[in-house]
Amino acid sequence: MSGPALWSVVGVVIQVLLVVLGAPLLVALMRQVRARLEGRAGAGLGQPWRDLRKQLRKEPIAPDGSTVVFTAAPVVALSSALLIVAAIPLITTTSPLDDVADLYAVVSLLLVGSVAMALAGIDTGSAFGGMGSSRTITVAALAEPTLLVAGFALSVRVGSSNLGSLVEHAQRAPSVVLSPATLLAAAALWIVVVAEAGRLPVDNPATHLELTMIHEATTLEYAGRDLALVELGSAIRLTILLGLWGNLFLPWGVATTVTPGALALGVLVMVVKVAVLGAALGASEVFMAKWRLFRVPELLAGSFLFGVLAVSSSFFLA
Amino acid sequence: MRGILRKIQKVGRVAEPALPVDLSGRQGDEMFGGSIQVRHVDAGSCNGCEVEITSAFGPVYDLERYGVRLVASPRHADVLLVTGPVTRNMVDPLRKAYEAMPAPKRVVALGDCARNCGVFAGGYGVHGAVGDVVPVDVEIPGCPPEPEAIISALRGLSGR
Amino acid sequence: MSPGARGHHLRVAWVEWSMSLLGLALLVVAFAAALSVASVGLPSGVRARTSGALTCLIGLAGVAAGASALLGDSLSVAAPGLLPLSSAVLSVDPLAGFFMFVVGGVAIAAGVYSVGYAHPDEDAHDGATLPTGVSSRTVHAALPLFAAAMVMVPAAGNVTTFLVLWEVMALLSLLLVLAEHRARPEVGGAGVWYAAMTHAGLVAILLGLVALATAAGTESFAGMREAGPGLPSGVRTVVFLLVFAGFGSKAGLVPLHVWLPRAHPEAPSYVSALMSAAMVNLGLYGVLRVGFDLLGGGPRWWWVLVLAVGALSALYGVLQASVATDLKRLLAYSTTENLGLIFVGVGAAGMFAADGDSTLAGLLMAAALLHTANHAAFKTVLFLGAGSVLRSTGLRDLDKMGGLARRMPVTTALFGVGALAASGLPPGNGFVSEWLLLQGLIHSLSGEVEPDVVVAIAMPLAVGAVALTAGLGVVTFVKAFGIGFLARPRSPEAMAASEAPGTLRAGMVLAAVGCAVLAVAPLLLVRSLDRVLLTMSPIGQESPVHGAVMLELSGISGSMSPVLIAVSLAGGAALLALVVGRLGRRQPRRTALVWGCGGTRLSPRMEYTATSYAEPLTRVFDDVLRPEHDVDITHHVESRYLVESVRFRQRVPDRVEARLYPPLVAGVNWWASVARRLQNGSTHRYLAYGLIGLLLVLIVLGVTS
Amino acid sequence: MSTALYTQLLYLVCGGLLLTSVLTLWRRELSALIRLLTAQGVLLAALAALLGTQDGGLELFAVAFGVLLLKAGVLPVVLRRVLVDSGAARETQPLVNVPSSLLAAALLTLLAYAVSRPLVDLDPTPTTHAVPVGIAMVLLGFFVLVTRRRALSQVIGFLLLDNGIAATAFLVTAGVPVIVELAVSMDLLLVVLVLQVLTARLRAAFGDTDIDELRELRD
Repeated sequence: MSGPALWSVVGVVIQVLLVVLGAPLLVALMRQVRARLEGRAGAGLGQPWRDLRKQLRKEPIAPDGSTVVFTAAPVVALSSALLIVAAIPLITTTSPLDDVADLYAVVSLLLVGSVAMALAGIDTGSAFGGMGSSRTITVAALAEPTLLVAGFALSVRVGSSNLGSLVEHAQRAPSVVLSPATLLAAAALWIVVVAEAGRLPVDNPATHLELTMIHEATTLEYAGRDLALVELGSAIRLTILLGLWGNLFLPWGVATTVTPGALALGVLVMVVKVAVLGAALGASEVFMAKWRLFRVPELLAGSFLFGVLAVSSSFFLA
Repeated sequence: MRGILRKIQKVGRVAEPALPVDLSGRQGDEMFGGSIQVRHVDAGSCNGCEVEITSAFGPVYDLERYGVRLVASPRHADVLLVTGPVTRNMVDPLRKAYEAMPAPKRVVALGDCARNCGVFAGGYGVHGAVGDVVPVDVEIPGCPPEPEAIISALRGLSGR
Repeated sequence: MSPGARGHHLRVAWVEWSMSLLGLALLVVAFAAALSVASVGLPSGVRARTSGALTCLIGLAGVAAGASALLGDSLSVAAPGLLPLSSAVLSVDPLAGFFMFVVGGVAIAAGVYSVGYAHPDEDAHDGATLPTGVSSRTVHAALPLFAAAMVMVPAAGNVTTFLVLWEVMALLSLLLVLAEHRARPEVGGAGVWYAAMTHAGLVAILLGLVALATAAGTESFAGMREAGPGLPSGVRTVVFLLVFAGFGSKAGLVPLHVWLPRAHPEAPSYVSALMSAAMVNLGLYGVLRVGFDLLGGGPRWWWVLVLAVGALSALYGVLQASVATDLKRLLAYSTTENLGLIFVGVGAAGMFAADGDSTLAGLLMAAALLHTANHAAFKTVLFLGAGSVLRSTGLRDLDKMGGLARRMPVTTALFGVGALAASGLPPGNGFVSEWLLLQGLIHSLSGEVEPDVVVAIAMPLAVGAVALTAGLGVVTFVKAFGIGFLARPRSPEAMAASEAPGTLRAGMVLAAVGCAVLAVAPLLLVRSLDRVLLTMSPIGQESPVHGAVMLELSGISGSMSPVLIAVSLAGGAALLALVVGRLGRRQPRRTALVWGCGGTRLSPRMEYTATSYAEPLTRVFDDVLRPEHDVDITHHVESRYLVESVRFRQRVPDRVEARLYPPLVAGVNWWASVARRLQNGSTHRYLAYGLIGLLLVLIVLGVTS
Repeated sequence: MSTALYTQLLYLVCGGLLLTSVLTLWRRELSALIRLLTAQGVLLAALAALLGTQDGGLELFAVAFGVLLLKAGVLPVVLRRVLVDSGAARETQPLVNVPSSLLAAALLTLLAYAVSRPLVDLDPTPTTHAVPVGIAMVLLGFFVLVTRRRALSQVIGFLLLDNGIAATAFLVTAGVPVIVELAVSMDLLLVVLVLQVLTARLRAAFGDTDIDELRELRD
């Protein structure tokens, strides 16, 4: 195996390990920020890992009458998330799986995860599961146009919808980052990130009221190691969304060449970016309340508008 | 928004320093390893205990800092936190909640009513103490118990 | 001409035919069709097998013919005097071959499936509610004939042959739709709608093609191909619009889609599969043949129109499908959706062809054709699966289904494959073609030169429409699969379901295998589309997609590898499952009652139903769908303050139909009443008409001469 | 300053104008709308100043100053007073619900792009390239006028319209004479004051500022 190829593989391995180990820490960081703003002490950065360790030791339970779908869903969701992590440019743009890192392919893979959890929600046979499933998948469906149109706006200038080349192009021409098209696309995609990650004001990840849940309601029946997989999966999902957003709109520091130095820098920059974005997201949640479910389409229509504006302004403002 | 910011600045940190607690006499739950999820069941309480639970999880005592979290579903829970004497209508739900939890699991009877029906003993609607319905592992005396008591009991379980 | 000469011609034709595999295959089709007519005499059980076998044979022949045509073999023969007024001309080129291939493939699966559909198989004790009517002689004879007609339609080489085959196809499909009219009264209504729509379409096609033929001075497609591009633009436009309307109604495009959601639920399921996966594609074939081949492309606004209609159909179809609760109605609307997506591709291809951008035109056309094949494959699986459920439980209403996964595991798995493909998610095959389509649209603006206004405005909207369609498609099929097959049964019928018998499973497996092949190795088909594109003169010359395991777009940067996605997904899942399983040896999985907040009496009636599942969407798109609710509350006998029961019913009628068609029907009725006034049965009046007519003729002659 | 930097800033400002305009359709709180309008005034002034840096003359800077004073200073103050008087905090129900009007805004922007294309082709400079923004603002302003009920949000729509006209004028002719701009703005101020009186009267008459109530004056 030749040098560069070997290093690109190493890069991907680092990337996957970094995300898997770091995702729970990101969740912890967001909780911690929030706790501090509320005047609490907070459970500390290690807590999610402690939770996962304990859940892995506990007994999994399948509801009566459920099928293999229920037990397979967390595995499918997690593996699709891991595939995305291995493909997309987080610390390096030179993944051997680069051909999976097409914008639409990644969006669809994210959707595969949501669909798996949605089916699991139905499969539990409880009213909450069905409710959460219906809401999750509806939000995901309405977010789809924004994702693709905003991606369209980004890819118009590059002439490719491959995430790696999007990032590389943005690195080559930094002035592009400050163009109205990019900024509008950034706004649109941020809204989608919030919706897809199930954060406020779309969904409240910390709620205990089943009737207000969107994503949580599909996971109510999971226990033990299944639950661990589900929580790890959603943490990784959040990391993917934030990391991707960060790299598309603040492309600096991502390794385009696979030298050890570049990789190290990539890791460092990635950690900083995701930490800052996560802290911002967590802090912003102190200031908002959850919206009614039927105001969420308003939010998504707005993000779609931003997407269209981004595309059209990439004609006349660039 | 600006108002909230100003408030945050003014209030600052209200959580009191962690209470010294001896984890020597704890119920030996290595396996929870500093993380317990709690499902709370009100089996017929007068809500005095609920008030104390709320303040225990509130910013001042901040029970969450010891890795204790309230959860919505017993499937996610390690500890069943039961308050009040078990009324007739709550016998079945309480049992169901216990069965719904994944092993290993612990039951905490919080407050005198939960331990021995307290002042409600012999009431026509009262079925009995929590112990009569599900196996109790930890009892927190008091009517209602102070947040410190609740915290030290739960820390005993979480081991943090 | 003299009998001798005719015999000579036929002999020549015979020689020409039997030379190539292509000709041979077509002969097989013809003979199988003839046999099926002959097989009417057989006893019922045998008849079912023969009919299925013949359909299957015709399908195989169609696939063979199509494949050989796709590989470059071509055929053109004339059998003079076979039809009145003109000679039957058959000519097969790659474009025709592609559609013969697709239709044939569907016919194979449907043929196998049809054998066991109406009969309890000997081994299994299946207490299925056997559909009546589908075992009648007519149906058994009509099925192979229908398949044969569909295979032959693309092979037609002149207007007369085409129209005759088209009409035969239409009539036979009508016959098959009506198969169960004795069992269920609503079948009749569906038949009437279908007959009306399909013949209105036929009239439009007839007018269009005749206009083209007269303008071109010949009725042979070859001649039209010569003359078509040179015709005056007015004629070309009229022809295109007429033909687009006619074929559009067959392809189920909005607003001419109304027959689909009525005919498909009522027809026997394998007939629905044949119609929805094969016949609608012939509408597409017609548009491609006339628009791109005979007329040689056209002005851009034609294709903008096609694009707009396609996008509208996709959105409206998927919206109706996502709120539908009748499984087969849902699938019918999803056909409108997918044909809409295909026409988005065709329209965009036409636009770029008109602008002379052959790379994008080729890519988009390839995407449209690939999606045609994919849609045929997964729609076959889905309709056959729905048929198995219907046969075993008598249920079409998703609100009453559920829990079938445990009772019909094979059907569930296969339906799942179809649903995955239909929702356009990896690693399904629908994903590949939707990816190609989006690549085509997305790259439309990324040039150095500032894009043209129309393109610049049409493309973002098209992308948005396609994306929303894809998203809602996911909702639709998560609902169809999840609510229909998972969780616990919602009705005694679903409780009593049992697995479908062997031939049904075999039919579904065949179609599912088709999906799988298209999913992992789409290039097998895509590469052979190059010749098809060449037959459409305005479309590009070079092959739009190349690569071996990876789809690489030529001319623009874009690559994606479905195999890689499929393999790494499967591998990752397997690895994770292994690791988790190793962890799990300490703690085996336990089954417990569903957690209902301590609720004591949980019943399947508390599960989410299809209606409640689609409720958020119904609210979001309230202004478009305008659902009809009725809530009736029964109060307690003692007091009005105590509610005994609340009953909620929701219908989502087809608004397009409700708005558009009543005036039309009223107009037709008015015309009919006028016509009735003309004839009251009195002989004298008829003679008087004759006299008036004669006088008019004489007067005209007198004036003109 | 360098042309590249100029273009970048110009486009950023135009993007800001577009953004503030569409946000006017999104937000319901009237106070938020006023804040948006203030921001738009600042951006408009910035636009004028930017153009000034290019053609060098002091005139445009004067215009910029005037615009800043009026649209970011006086008008918002007046509007706030109207808001306080009329007491209506939110646009209760617009005639077209918010998601639909957001989608409509998207279409209007595309339309603006289409219609302004010939204008741009006359002399394609970076400045004229941004003309669609101005036209889009005009269309959006009209849309607000059509679909909003409250008298105050009508005023806001009107101001949006005017900002659009001003922006278009700046972009097409690289600035209108000071006097014209000032005259227009003065008219505006007048209009606003009149409307303030009107809203006061409306509330006195109907206890509400929903202009649909004006229908009652017919009979």
